[in-house]
Amino acid sequence: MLNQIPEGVVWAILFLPFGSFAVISLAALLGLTRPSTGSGRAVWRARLSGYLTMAAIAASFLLSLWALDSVLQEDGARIGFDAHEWVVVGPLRVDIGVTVDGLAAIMLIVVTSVSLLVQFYSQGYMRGDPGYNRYYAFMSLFTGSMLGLVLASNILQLFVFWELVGLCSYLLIGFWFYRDSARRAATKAFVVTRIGDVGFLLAILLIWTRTDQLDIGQIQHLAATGMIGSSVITLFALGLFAGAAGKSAQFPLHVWLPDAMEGPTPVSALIHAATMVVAGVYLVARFFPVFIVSEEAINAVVVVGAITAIMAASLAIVATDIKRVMAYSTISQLGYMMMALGVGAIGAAIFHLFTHAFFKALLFLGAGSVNHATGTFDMRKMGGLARFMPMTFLTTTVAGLALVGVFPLAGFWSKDEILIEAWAEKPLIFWTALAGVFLTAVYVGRMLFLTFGGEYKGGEAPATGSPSPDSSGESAKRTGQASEQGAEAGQAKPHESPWVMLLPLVVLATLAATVGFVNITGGMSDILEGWLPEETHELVAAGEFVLWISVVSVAVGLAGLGLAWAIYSRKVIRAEEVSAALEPLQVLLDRKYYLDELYETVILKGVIMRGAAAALHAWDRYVIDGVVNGLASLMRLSSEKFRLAQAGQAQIYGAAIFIGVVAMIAGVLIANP
Amino acid sequence: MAIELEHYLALGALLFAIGLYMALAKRNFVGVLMGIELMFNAVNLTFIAFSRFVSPATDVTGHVFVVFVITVAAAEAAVALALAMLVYRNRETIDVDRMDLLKW
Amino acid sequence: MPVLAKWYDLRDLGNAVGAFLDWIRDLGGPDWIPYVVSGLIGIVAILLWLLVSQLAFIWIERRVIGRMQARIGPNRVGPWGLLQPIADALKLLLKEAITNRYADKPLFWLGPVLIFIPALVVFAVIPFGEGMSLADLNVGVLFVIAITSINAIAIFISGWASNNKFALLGSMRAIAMLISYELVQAFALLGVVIFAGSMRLGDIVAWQSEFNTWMFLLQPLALVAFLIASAVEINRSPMDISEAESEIVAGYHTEYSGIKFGFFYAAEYFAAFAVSGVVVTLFLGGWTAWGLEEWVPGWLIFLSKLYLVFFLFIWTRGTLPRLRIDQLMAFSWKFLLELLFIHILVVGAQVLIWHEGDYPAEVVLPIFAVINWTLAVALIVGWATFMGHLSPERRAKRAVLTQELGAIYYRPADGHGDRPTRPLEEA
Amino acid sequence: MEDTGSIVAFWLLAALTLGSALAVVVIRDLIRAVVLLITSFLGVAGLYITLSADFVAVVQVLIYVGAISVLLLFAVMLTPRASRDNAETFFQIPAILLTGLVAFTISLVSLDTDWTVVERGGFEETASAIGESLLDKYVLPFEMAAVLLLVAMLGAIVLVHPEGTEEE
Repeated sequence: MLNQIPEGVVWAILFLPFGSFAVISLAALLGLTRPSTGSGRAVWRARLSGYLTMAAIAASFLLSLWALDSVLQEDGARIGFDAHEWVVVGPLRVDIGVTVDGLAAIMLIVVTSVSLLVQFYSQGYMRGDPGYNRYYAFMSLFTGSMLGLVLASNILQLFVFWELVGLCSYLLIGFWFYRDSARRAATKAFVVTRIGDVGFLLAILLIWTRTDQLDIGQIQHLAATGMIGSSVITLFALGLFAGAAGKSAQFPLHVWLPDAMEGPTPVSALIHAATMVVAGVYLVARFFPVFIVSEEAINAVVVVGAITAIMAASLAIVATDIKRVMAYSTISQLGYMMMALGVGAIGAAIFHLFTHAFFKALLFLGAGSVNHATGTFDMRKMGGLARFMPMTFLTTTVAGLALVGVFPLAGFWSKDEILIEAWAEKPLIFWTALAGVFLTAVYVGRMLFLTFGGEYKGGEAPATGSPSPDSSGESAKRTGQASEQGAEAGQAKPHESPWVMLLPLVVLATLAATVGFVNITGGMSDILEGWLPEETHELVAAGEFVLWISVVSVAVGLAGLGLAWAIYSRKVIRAEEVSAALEPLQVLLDRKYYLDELYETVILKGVIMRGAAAALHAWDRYVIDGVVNGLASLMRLSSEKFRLAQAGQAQIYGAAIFIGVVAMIAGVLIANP
Repeated sequence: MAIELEHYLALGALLFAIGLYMALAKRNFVGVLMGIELMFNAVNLTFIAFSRFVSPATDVTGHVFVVFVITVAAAEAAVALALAMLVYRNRETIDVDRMDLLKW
Repeated sequence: MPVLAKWYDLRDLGNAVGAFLDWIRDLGGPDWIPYVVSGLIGIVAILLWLLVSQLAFIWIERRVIGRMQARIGPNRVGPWGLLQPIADALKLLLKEAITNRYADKPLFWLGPVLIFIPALVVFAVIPFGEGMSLADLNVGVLFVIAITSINAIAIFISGWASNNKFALLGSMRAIAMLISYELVQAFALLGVVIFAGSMRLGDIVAWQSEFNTWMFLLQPLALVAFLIASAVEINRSPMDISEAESEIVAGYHTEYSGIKFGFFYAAEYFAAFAVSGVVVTLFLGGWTAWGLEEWVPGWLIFLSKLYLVFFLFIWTRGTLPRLRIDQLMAFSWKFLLELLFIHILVVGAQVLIWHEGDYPAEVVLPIFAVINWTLAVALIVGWATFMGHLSPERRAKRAVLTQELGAIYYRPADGHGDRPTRPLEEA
Repeated sequence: MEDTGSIVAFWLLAALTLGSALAVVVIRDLIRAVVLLITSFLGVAGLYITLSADFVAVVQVLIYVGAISVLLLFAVMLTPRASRDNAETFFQIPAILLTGLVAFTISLVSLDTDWTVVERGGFEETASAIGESLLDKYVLPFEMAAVLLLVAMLGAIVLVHPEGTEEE
C-alpha cells in the first residue's frame, strides 16, 4: 500500500501523453523524426515517436495504478483536490482541477492499459507508414484527452476534453486522408457526434444558469439532495445523454461508428475499447446521481440502450466485413452498458465496460492481424485461417467467447451481473438483454466460423475487382499502406503476424479470460459505487446472485453459437434459404434499417438542403448581399463627390483637424455645461 | 493682481492660436514650420504652468514632458527642413500651396 | 572659510557688498531695492573691469604677439605705446559708420548689439570670489552653454544683413563650426558636472576646494577639448576661420566700420574673457588655490588665473597657423567627440565606483588622475594614429564641404577647370 | 506669485512673447521673422523662469534659440530669394476665423474650469529632480527619445545628401 496519491501525480497522468504529443509534434516539425532507412540508428530514430508514446503511456499506467491503490484505500470514495481558478469572466468562474474516485480510477486503468497494448501492437501494424509520427502524435493526444476527460472535476473542463476526444477521433478516422472514404467517414463521425454535443453544451448552459455551478461534485451533490428542480434535472440529464449517445453511438446517432472503421485498425481498437465510445458511458456514469433521481431520464437511457443493443446485434449478423461486425458488436455492447446504467446498476455497467475493453480490443487487434495476413476484411474471402495463424485464432476465439459470455471468461461475469440487476429491477429489459445475448452469440459464431473455419478462400487477390461494396473501401485502404504490407497481401498463403502484434494479443487474451474474476466478490462494484452521494445509494440497483439466470444466459449463448455452427460451418441450414425465407428482413438489415438513407435523403436533402439552406441562401443573396452591395454603390457614388475635398493641401487637412478639435470641445461643453 | 494659472493658460492659448494661424495660412514652408514651433512652445508653456500650479512640489512630470517635447521638436525641425530642401530641389519651390501632388 | 566677514576685509569683496546691501535694507523701502542695487553693483563692476582689462590686453596682446613674431609691436602712442588702445578706441568712435545701401538695416544694427549679449551674460554666473557671482544658477553650466550658443545667431544676422558674399560665407562658416563645437563644449563640461555632482558653478569651485584639487588634474582631456572648443566659440586664431582675412576679407563683419566694428572687436575680447573665466572656474579651481585664498583675496586669484588662460589664447594665436574649415569640422566630429564619449564613460564609471564603494577621496582621486592622464595621452595618440593623422601622406585632404562653403578651389596639376577631381581617390 | 517683481516680469514677458509672435506673423521678410521668433522663444524661456522651471528655461534657450532657430535660418538661406516671402495663402480668412475659434475655445475652457491649484512656495530648483525622473521613471521614453534623435539626424542627412557624393 502506497501513500495517498498527491495532486501533482494525478496531473502527471494526464500530461504525460500530452507531453509526448507535444514533443513528437515539435520534433516532426523540426524534421528530427523523418523516417529513413539505412543504419540501425536511423531506424531506431524513425521509431522514436512510438517508443516515446509508449513510455509516456506506460508511465501513466503505473501512476494510474497508484491512483487506484489510493482509491482502494478510500473504498472508492472521492479523493478531493482543491480546484484551481482557470477563467473568471464576470459571474462565470471556471475552475480547473482533477478528481480521483473509484469510477475515475478504474477508467484510468482501462484507458492506459488498453492504450498501451494498442500502441505496442501499432509498432508492428503501422511500421513503414509515412504518417508514422503523425499517428503516434495523435494517439498520444487521444489518450491524453481521454485521461483528461476521466479526471476532469469541472463540467466545462470535461467538455473541453470531450471535444478533444472528438477531434482526435476525427483526425485518426481520417488518418489516411488521401482516401475519399476515410475523409467522409471522419467527417461523418465528427458531425454526428457534434449533434449530440449540442445537447451536452445546452445541458452545461442550463445547469450553469440554474445553479451557478460547474463543478461536477457540486452538481451531483445538489442533484442528490434535491436542490435542483426535477424538470431542470431531467432536461440536464437528457442533454447529457444526447452527448453521450453521440459519443457512444447510441441508437439514432450510431451511424458514424461502422464507418469509422476507415481508420487504422489499432485506432478502431482504441476507439471501441477504451477511449472514444466509452466516453459516453462514462459521462452517464459520472452523472449517475443526476440521472438516477430523474425517472424520465433514466427511462430514456434504458430504452435507448435496449433498442441499440438489439438493433446493432441484428445488423452484426448480416455484415460481411469483419470490422463492421465488431463495430456493430461494440454498439450493441454499449447498449448493454446503457441498459445497465438505466436499471441503476452502475457497478455492473462499468464492470462490463472494463471487461469489454479488453476483449473488444483483442477482437479488433485480432481482426487487424487477420487483415495483416489476408489483405482483406471481407469474411467471405477468408476461411480456414485457424491453420495458418493459430495464435490469432486462439486469442480471437477467447475474445469471442468472452463476448458471448461463456463461463468463466470475462464477459460472462459482467454480462451476468447486468442480467441479474435487470431481472431485479426491470424484467422487460431482462428479456431484451437475453435476446441480445442470443444474437450476440449468433454473430460471434458466424464471424469465427467464416474466418477461421472451412477452407481458405484466397484473401484479396491483387487484381480482382471489388466483390462487395463493404470491402471495397477496405481493400483500397490496404493498398494505400506501405508496400511492405501490400507485398504480404498478395501472398498465396496467409501467415502468422510478427511477435510485436501477437504479444498484445496474448496479453489481452489472458486478461479477457481472467479479469472477470476481479469482481467475483463484488468488490469492484463497491469501489465503483463508493463515490456516489449517500442520498442515492438506495436508488442503486442491488440484485442478488441468481443461479438460473447465469445458467440460462450461458445456455442461450451456447444455443446461438450452435445455430451459427449449424448454418456457417456444418451448413445444415443453408444461409441462402434463410435469407430467401426472410427476404424483407434481410433487405431491411442489409440496408441497416434504412437509417442512413433516412438521414441522407429525408433529413439532409429534404429538410436541410431544400428547406433551411434554400431559405438561408435567399436571405444571404438578396438581403445580406443586397445591403452590402447597396452600401458599396452608395460609397462609390458618394466618394466620387467627396474626393474633391481632398485637395492635397496639408494646411486644409490641418484645418480639418482643428475644426474637429473645436467640435469635440464644444460637444463636451454642451454635454456638461 | 497676482498671476494665476489662468493667465498662463490664456497666454498659451493665444500663442497656440498664433502658431496655428501660421501653420494654416502661411505659404512658405519655413513659415509653416515656424508656426508649428510656436505651437510647441505654447503647449510647453501650458505643461510647465500646470506642473507649477496643479501638481505637488515633488512632481516634475510636466517638466519631463516638456523635455521630451523639445526633443521631438528638434528632431522634427531637422527632418522637416531636410524635406523642405528636398522639395525645393525637386520642385523648385517651397510654397506649401503648390505641394498638392497628393490629391484625388 | 575663516574670513573676517567684515566689509573692510579685502580678501572678499562680497563682504563689502553684503554690508552695503544690509545698510540699504536697513534704510527701509520695498524689498526689490536691494535686489536691484546688488544687480546694478555687479553689472557695473563687471563692465568696468571688462573695459579696463580689454584696454590693457589689447596692448598686451599686440606687444606679446609682436615679440613672438620678432617685431616690436605698438610703440608710438605714449610710453611703450601704452596709449595705443585708447587711440584705437577713439579712432573707432570717430570713424563714419557706413551702412551699405542693400543692407537689411534693422538686422544690420541688431547684429553688433546681439553679439554683446552672450559675452556679457555669461559673467553673471561666474563666481569671481566667494559669494561674488551675480546669479549663481543651479543650472549654471547649462546656462553657459546655452548662452554662448546665441553667439551663432548674432554672427549669422550680421553676416546676412551685410548683403555681402564674404560676410555671408563667414557667417555660414561660423554657424557650422559653432554648432559642431557646441557639442564638444557640452561633453567636456559634462565630465566636470559628473564629478562635481552639480551644475552650479559655485558648487564646482567648492568641490575642487574641498578635495584640494583642480579639475584639470583629474580630467585633462576635458580641459583640452574645452579650450579648443572655446577658441572656436570666441573666433580666435587658429580657429578664426569665420573672419579669416586672407580668405574672405573679414568674414561676417566685412561691411562693418566705425563703432559697430568696435562692438565686434570688444565683444570678441569679452567673450574671450568670459570663456577664460569659465575655464578657470571649472578646471582651475576658480578663486581658490590650495589655501592661498586665506591670505590673498579670492578675486585676485581668480583674475590672475583668468589672465593666464587668456595669455594662453594669445599664445596660440601668435604661434599656430589657421585651420581650414573642413579640418576644423572633421576635428570636432571625428576626433574630439569620440574621445569625449570615451572620456565620459570612464569618468562616469569612476564616479560610480567612488560613490558605491565609499572610498576616501585622498586615495581615489590620485588614482583617477593617473588613469585619466594616461587615458588622455593614449586616446589622443591612438585615435590620431587610427585616423591616419600621424602619417604624413594622408594629411592633405580636401573635403567636399570645403567646396560647398566656398573655399578657393584646388586646381589639379593638369589644369582641368576648377572642379577638383575626387581628392580622396588620389589619397 | 504675489510680489510685484514677478507680476511685472510676467506681463513684460507675455507682451514680449505675444508681440514678437504676432510680428512673426505680420512681417514679410522671413529672416526678420525668424529673428522675432527667437525673441518670442526667449520670452517663453523667461516665462519658464517665472514658473520656477530653471532647467527647462535653459534648455529652451539652448535648443530653440541655439539650434532650431539656426536650422530655420539655414533653411531660409538655402532656399532662393523668390521663396523668402512670408505671405499667406488664399486660406487666410478661414484660417483667421478658425484660429480665433480655437483660441476662444481653449481660453474659454481654461478660464471656465475650476482648477485645483496647489499652493507652492518660491523658486524651486528642478534640475536634479528632472534628471532623476528621466533616468528612473522615464528611462524608457528617454532612451526612445535618444533613438528618435539619432534616427532624425540620419534621416535628415540621408534626405539632403546629394547623389554622387558618397565619399568623405
